[in-house]
Amino acid sequence: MAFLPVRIAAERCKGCRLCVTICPKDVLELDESVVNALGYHPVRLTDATACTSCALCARVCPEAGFAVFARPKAA
Amino acid sequence: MAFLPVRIAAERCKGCRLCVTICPKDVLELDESVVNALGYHPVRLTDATACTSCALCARVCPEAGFAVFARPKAA
Amino acid sequence: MEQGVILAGFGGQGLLFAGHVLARAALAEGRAVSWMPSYGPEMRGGTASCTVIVADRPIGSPIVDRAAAAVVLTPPALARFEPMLVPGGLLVVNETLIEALPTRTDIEVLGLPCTALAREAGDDRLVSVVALGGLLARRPIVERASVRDALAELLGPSRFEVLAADLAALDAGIERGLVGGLASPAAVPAK
Amino acid sequence: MEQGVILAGFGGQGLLFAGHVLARAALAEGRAVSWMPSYGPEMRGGTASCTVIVADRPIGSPIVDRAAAAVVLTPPALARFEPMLVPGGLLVVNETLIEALPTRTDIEVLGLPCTALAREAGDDRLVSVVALGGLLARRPIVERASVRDALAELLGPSRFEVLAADLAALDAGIERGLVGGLASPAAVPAK
Amino acid sequence: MTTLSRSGRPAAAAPPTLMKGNDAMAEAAIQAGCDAYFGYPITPQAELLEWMARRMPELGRVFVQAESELGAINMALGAAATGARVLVSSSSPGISLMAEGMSYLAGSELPLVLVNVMRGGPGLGSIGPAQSDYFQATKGHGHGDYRVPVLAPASIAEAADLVAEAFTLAERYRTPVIVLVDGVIGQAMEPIVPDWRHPARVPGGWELTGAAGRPARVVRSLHLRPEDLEAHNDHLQAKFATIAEREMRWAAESLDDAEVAIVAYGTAARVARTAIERARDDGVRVGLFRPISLWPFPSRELATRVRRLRAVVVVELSAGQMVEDVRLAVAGDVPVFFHGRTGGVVPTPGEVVEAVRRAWALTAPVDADEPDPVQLVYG
Amino acid sequence: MTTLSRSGRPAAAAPPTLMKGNDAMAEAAIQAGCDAYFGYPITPQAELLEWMARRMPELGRVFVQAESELGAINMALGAAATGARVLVSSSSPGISLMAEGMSYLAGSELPLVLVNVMRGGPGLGSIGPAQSDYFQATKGHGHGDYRVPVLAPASIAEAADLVAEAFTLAERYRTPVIVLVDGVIGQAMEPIVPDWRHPARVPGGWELTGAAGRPARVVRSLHLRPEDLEAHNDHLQAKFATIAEREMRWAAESLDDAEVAIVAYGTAARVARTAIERARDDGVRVGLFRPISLWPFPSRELATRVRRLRAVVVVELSAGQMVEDVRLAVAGDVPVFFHGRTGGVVPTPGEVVEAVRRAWALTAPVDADEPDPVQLVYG
Amino acid sequence: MTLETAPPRVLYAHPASLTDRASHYCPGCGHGIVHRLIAELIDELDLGERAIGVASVGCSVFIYDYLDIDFVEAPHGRAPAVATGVRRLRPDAFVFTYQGDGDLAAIGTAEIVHAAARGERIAIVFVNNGVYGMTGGQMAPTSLLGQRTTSTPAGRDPTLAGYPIPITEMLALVPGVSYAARGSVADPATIGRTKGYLRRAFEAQLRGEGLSIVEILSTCPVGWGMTAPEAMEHLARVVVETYPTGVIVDRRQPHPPQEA
Amino acid sequence: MTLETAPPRVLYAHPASLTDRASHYCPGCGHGIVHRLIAELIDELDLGERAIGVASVGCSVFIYDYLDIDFVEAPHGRAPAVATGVRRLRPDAFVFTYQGDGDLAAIGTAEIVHAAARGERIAIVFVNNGVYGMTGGQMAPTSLLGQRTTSTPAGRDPTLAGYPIPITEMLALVPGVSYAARGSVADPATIGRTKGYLRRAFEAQLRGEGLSIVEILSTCPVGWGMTAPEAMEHLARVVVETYPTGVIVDRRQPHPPQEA
Ligand SMILES: Cc1ncc(C[n+]2csc(CCOP(=O)(O)OP(=O)(O)O)c2C)c(N)n1
Ligand SMILES: Cc1ncc(C[n+]2csc(CCOP(=O)(O)OP(=O)(O)O)c2C)c(N)n1
Ligand code: SF4
Ligand code: SF4
Ligand code: SF4
Ligand code: SF4
Ligand code: SF4
Ligand code: SF4
Ligand SMILES: [Mg+2]
Ligand SMILES: [Mg+2]
Repeated sequence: MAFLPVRIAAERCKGCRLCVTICPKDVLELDESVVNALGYHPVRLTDATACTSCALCARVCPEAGFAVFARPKAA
Repeated sequence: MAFLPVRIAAERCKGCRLCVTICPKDVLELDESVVNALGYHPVRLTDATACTSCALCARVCPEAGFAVFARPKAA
Repeated sequence: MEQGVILAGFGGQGLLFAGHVLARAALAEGRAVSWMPSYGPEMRGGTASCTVIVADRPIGSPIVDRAAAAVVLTPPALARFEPMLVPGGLLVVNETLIEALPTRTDIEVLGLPCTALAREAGDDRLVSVVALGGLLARRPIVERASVRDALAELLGPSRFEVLAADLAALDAGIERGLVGGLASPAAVPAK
Repeated sequence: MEQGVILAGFGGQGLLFAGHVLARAALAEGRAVSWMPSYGPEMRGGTASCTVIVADRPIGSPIVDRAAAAVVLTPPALARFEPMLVPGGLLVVNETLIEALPTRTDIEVLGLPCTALAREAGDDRLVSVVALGGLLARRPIVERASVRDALAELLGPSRFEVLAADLAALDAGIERGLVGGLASPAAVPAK
Repeated sequence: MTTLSRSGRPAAAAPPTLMKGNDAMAEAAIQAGCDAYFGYPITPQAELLEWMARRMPELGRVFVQAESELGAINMALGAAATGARVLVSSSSPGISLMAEGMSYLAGSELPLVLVNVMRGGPGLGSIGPAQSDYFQATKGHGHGDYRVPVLAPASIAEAADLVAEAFTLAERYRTPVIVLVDGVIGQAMEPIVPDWRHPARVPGGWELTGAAGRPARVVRSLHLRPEDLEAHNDHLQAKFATIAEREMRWAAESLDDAEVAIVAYGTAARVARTAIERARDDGVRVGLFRPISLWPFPSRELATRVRRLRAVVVVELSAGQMVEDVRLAVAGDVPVFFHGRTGGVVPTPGEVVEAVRRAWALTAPVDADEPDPVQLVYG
Repeated sequence: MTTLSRSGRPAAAAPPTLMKGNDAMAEAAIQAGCDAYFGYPITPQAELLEWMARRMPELGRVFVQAESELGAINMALGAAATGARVLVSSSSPGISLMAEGMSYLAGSELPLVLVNVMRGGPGLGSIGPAQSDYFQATKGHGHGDYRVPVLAPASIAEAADLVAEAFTLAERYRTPVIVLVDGVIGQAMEPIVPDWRHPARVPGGWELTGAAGRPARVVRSLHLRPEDLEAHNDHLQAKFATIAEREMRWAAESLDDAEVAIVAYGTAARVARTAIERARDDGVRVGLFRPISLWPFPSRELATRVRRLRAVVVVELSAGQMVEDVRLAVAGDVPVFFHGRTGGVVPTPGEVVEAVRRAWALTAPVDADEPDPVQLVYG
Repeated sequence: MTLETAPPRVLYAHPASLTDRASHYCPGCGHGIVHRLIAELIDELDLGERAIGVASVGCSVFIYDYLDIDFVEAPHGRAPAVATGVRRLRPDAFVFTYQGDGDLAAIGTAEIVHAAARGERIAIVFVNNGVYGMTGGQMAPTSLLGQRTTSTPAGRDPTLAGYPIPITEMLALVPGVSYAARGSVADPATIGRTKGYLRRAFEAQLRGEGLSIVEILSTCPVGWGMTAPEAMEHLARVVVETYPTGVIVDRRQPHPPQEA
Repeated sequence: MTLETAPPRVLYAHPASLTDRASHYCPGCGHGIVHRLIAELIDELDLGERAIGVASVGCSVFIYDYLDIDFVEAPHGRAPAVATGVRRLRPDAFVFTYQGDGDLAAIGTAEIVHAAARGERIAIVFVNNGVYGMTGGQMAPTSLLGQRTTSTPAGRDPTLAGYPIPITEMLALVPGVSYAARGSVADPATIGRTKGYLRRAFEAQLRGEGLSIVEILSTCPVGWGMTAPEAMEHLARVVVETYPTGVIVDRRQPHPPQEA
């Protein structure tokens, strides 16, 4: 589906897992299939529908890697 | 009379008057007639009999200029 | 005869360790050696590299401007160190992380999926040991036995499994180094 | 013509001030001048001195090894500065504090009870101004008027009595300097 | 400390007035538009700080007595980063504590004027006048490849002028500048005609004001990548070369007919003057070459003027520091002698005359026809 | 930092082992009987401190990580005053902060060994290897007239030896001694045969122990009366003269048939060696003069060896500092060229060969008969 | 990437004054979080055009690469002195320092104590991660008792290496300090509270009050030898035992309602 | 001079460890009194043969001319660091510093704070006379608000020059400090009490306890522009208002009766 509650700056992600650990919905994980230019496996959102846009991930991310959006009424 | 309750190192005295001020018996004064090698008028004991050997002068003197003796029973 | 070897990539890829292993192995074989790391915060997160020189007589500059061989585990490392190879020098390229191809045609290039092989051997961080194996397959600067002893010495007596994993990684590198890889850029389909 | 004058004694005897007065007076008369004090903790309690140079052309060294005149208010000052006088130089000696006599016979000596005269003028610390008066009596380096103006300027408008006392001390020194004192060591009963 | 230098009277009123060196340098800085002063008390410099403590607040300018010389030089670094005209003063031990800060200022290309009223060292030493921080000021103070212009006045009037000049150099080249004097110049009083200099400001464009309507600026000395730092160093070295080319300062006195040249700066040069008069009275033709900028050292000018002389005598209030630069300059073309006193002792004119005589005697020309002036004198 | 240098194994076990320069210098100090270490972390010296942090407590000796370099050098001053063998280490910016302390140590005549693992400057600069603190170490660091022996090893094995040697000099002459290395020597690993040196202690008689059964002692640098301080300075100068006479150290390599001499120390000398081989392969006869003691600088030895050569090329990891001492030494007898890199960049052998060629070409003999080697090479 | 036609409401966006270049910090380093909080406040208080930051020497020296405002780089430990110079010459600027615990509590002790004593109108962001991160994880004055670091391999022993220093409490004794608090980056809630402390500290300066300081307990996963999540756990459970969080002193003058 | 044949009992004699050379101090300077107290304690505690003093830079730098024990001279402010070096190498010595307020509370802030944090086994005699005496009476960090000095001719203005610093109270917060007190030389009684503080501070070290410090309020008649008696009056009436005397912290372990 098209709506993405969180946008992640994967190129800046260092795979520290702080967001993964804090996410109450457990919908963040490191993408082992990718190594970004910094040499890390970046985080990816596994389930956009489950994400509640609580923005806890954004608050803990040391790289300020998240933008979080409210789920439109429409959806 | 021969007994001297306080001995003063006049050569070290700087005429600061701390002892003069503190002496409860008022028996210390600067000897204006003398200038010691340091260029100061040294203190002198004006009345040995009145001195009570309380040693307050010794306690305040920054030059540690005093030796204080107990008045012999004899005297 | 003096051989300068550069190992370069990200911090955390075990490059300094692999270089140290090579240097110890050479020392054990009675050669003159020097090991020079990149150091300081630049190692943190960013790039890391070290230079190992193995020679038969006292070593002059511990820093080389002409390398006999280089291991590059990342794209920046490839860009920076490919030019430093002497003609005919060996370039070991970590194909897992590097898509771009070396541009020089006067050098020998060995492409290995180092990271992949390392993971097979049990730990991403063995990537440098894999690459070292590949390098030794093409440039037998030191005996495998010396490398094994150096690994054993550096890891210390207590760490069997680690040693096992390292040796597995080393052998994987040697094996693939002997057979696989690109013989030379010529052999690669031009993009 | 360049005249170096040294004023020396204890701290607290107003020597630097007296030297400053002399320098200002000379400046007012259009002469070249320099004033150099002894400085720092040594002034505290201990000795103090200053050197004033008055000349008709730019002054070289602000520190003299040959003084035309010296005022010594204490025994240590006498010992230290007597040797620095040029032959025929003037030595003003504060007889109140100095019993010892100058040893040189090639200089002019003026003995004054400076401290005593100062006390008469109202304050022990005027001793240097008294000595300055004596010095000027024998070596009219500057006019009394210039000295008076310098005093007035340095003390500032508001301090009449102080100025009066200083002038009294100055004149006492000049007066006694013109008449009294030892013409020369020869005139002194040898001890 | 004297009445005058404490008096509230603005020192800028003509006619010539008598001023203490420390006071004159302070007032000169104020008149030159000094925006801020940071310092820490130390003899024989304290009066400079005290003058600023009184005057700067009067003028609504910045005066801070720092907790230490480290504090002072780093407050100055911050103030300089805003493009302000900043003065710092201290004496030898305090200057040593500023070594790191000066290296940062030079690396960050920040203008600053630092006055060092030198006293006897090493260590706590004495408080007497000395010139034993020459090496430090001109060569090795802080770490890294940098140089700092060093100006050395020989009179109180010149000290005042050079403080103003120092601000100009500091801004023109975005560099710290040291005004190097000894305790005599700091403590003595001499007449000074208060025709103060008011150097124009050099437009900046780099100073920190808050990034309003322009990209953010960073004042820094860190360049972690060696290539970057080398590029920065190349830029600095080019600047130093320009300074060395353009900003040499010196004075030559009675050298035209001289056979021996004294090379001296500051108070040593004053003593030399008296010595030269005496020597000439005795028929010994001596002249004076006085470096005013110690870095850049006027090597070329010195060499051209003394190369053909019989001898050079360097006089310092030190065990021999500037003498190295003199030797570098003349590169063996003329014998270089040295006379120095240390620890706060000032050489007397008599001593210097003696030193000149010795040099003269030791360099007696083999040519027997030429009358030996030493003979003339003693004969 | 490597596994080995952290391993608990006593490094003193033969056969040759691979050691990091920082670790080797630390262990060498321990083996030399170092009683106390005081330091503060800084790259590229940190491993030396860490080695001491582990080893000294094991041995019941003193290790203190100070609150700053100021703290470290002054703790060292106190420890040295008790007659102990004391080591302090840091890198460029931290060394700058020790300027006052070093001046005090020198003035108080206290033995100390200070290791400076130089990095690029000025200011925060970079952490790359550099030799840009030469002026500071050999001339102007602290205030006042003092000099400090400076030893500059060109290999890790030599670094270990010179640390031990430094303790001997420090005690023999009651002076601080600087061991000056660049980041390469601090960070590289090379084989070192652990035949550690254990220098004998020089009997004191001045150290503070508590005034039991003897008059009280005072360790000081203050001599308020200028005459006293001058006497003290005369004593120090005499000592420096003795050191200058007796303690020059240098190495000459392939100079016998050389036409050009490279003068370099530390890592620059290592690079020069490789360059010399290459140049000689090309038929250019080059040799190396390597000062090991930077102060006293081996001027005499250098001059006698290179005076008659065609050219001298000074190579430094700096913008040109030792080159001044080289010029002073040869006093114009031979053309002196310079090649330097700054900011943490290490000159390559190739560059040095080029610099030598250039020097050679520029000094081509007028005599046309002699074949020009530059021609030979390019022809 | 494509979004709904009606652009969704933004709940959290990258702060404008925070550049989007990748940081040089190790994975999970707390500095990045603190940088973000400062950036958010610079945006919220509209300080971007009057802020002058003073960077210190430590891993955070490159803060000027991440905050898009004027910066000056101070020598190690001297940031409060440098900030004093900036402050005195730029009365209208917003001046703050960003310092690590080695920088502020060790080599910079004299400078911070006297900036406080002078009541300099500056804000201090003091990031306490209990080690010297940049130089390789050596002991800091703030390291915990028993903490293993590269310079206390056997753990910090008070008889040899002394005690953790309560520097912020010490500074709070000085009348020149208008506000002092200690926060942490241990979890979202604490991070939120910490941002509140920072806001009050910044506002104190904007209202002309004396020096304000916020100590922020942070992590150095690499220096601690832990993963980032482990380090956060350690921070929340262990570190706070020695360094309790909360407001330490508040001497700010009472203020207009809109402030409350 | 001639005395009675039967020599009279001595009520007060010149301390043995105090030399009898004339001091270089100004008339009425409090340093002389503090020197005497230290000498008395060195005699009473029999420390003459194990004491190593650390002199600091200030008017008291010449203390080694007056106390007949081993001394080392520290650079300005660094006495606690120097004492640390001495202490670590001489575990059996009695080590103390003698520092003025400029020396300890200004330039030496970092050194005293960290000697305290390390709990160094040293005693600190801290003579606070509220000015920089030696350099001519400039403001010290301890100068009173409004105090006229040669560097605050209009009186110390907190908005420009900050507030008097309660450094001893700050140090007392550090666990490494075993004992901290503030005394004065204002009058014989206070001098007696101050000697008691010094005794406890010295004994703390002798029993292996951490750093002990006694701040002693003293006079600088010259720097204050007062006569010596006026200065003592000022000390007793005015200075104590800002610097209350008494024990500030006492962390010494309980001890055997003979100590009480
Ligand atoms: C004068 C000086 N000494 C030492 C250093 C080396 N150094 C760089 S950062 C640092 C300490 C960093 O620790 P901290 O302040 O806690 O910052 P962190 O890296 O932990 O965030 C040190 C000692 C230096 N650059 N300058
Ligand atoms: C590095 C350094 N800075 C400054 C000085 C000058 N100085 C000497 S004593 C002193 C301060 C004295 O004040 P304090 O410590 O209070 O001692 P007091 O004389 O008042 O007893 C200063 C600043 C110095 N000697 N060294
Ligand atoms: S917004 Fe909340 S639920 Fe969605 S990813 Fe982030 S932490 Fe998980
Ligand atoms: S917290 Fe940020 S840096 Fe860490 S893993 Fe998540 S997105 Fe990546
Ligand atoms: S002992 Fe007492 S009474 Fe006697 S002189 Fe001294 S103070 Fe006065
Ligand atoms: S107290 Fe001491 S110095 Fe002062 S006047 Fe009395 S005897 Fe003299
Ligand atoms: S070393 Fe520590 S403080 Fe520095 S960046 Fe890495 S985690 Fe952060
Ligand atoms: S200046 Fe002050 S402290 Fe110094 S000796 Fe004189 S009175 Fe004492
Ligand atoms: Mg930290
Ligand atoms: Mg004081």
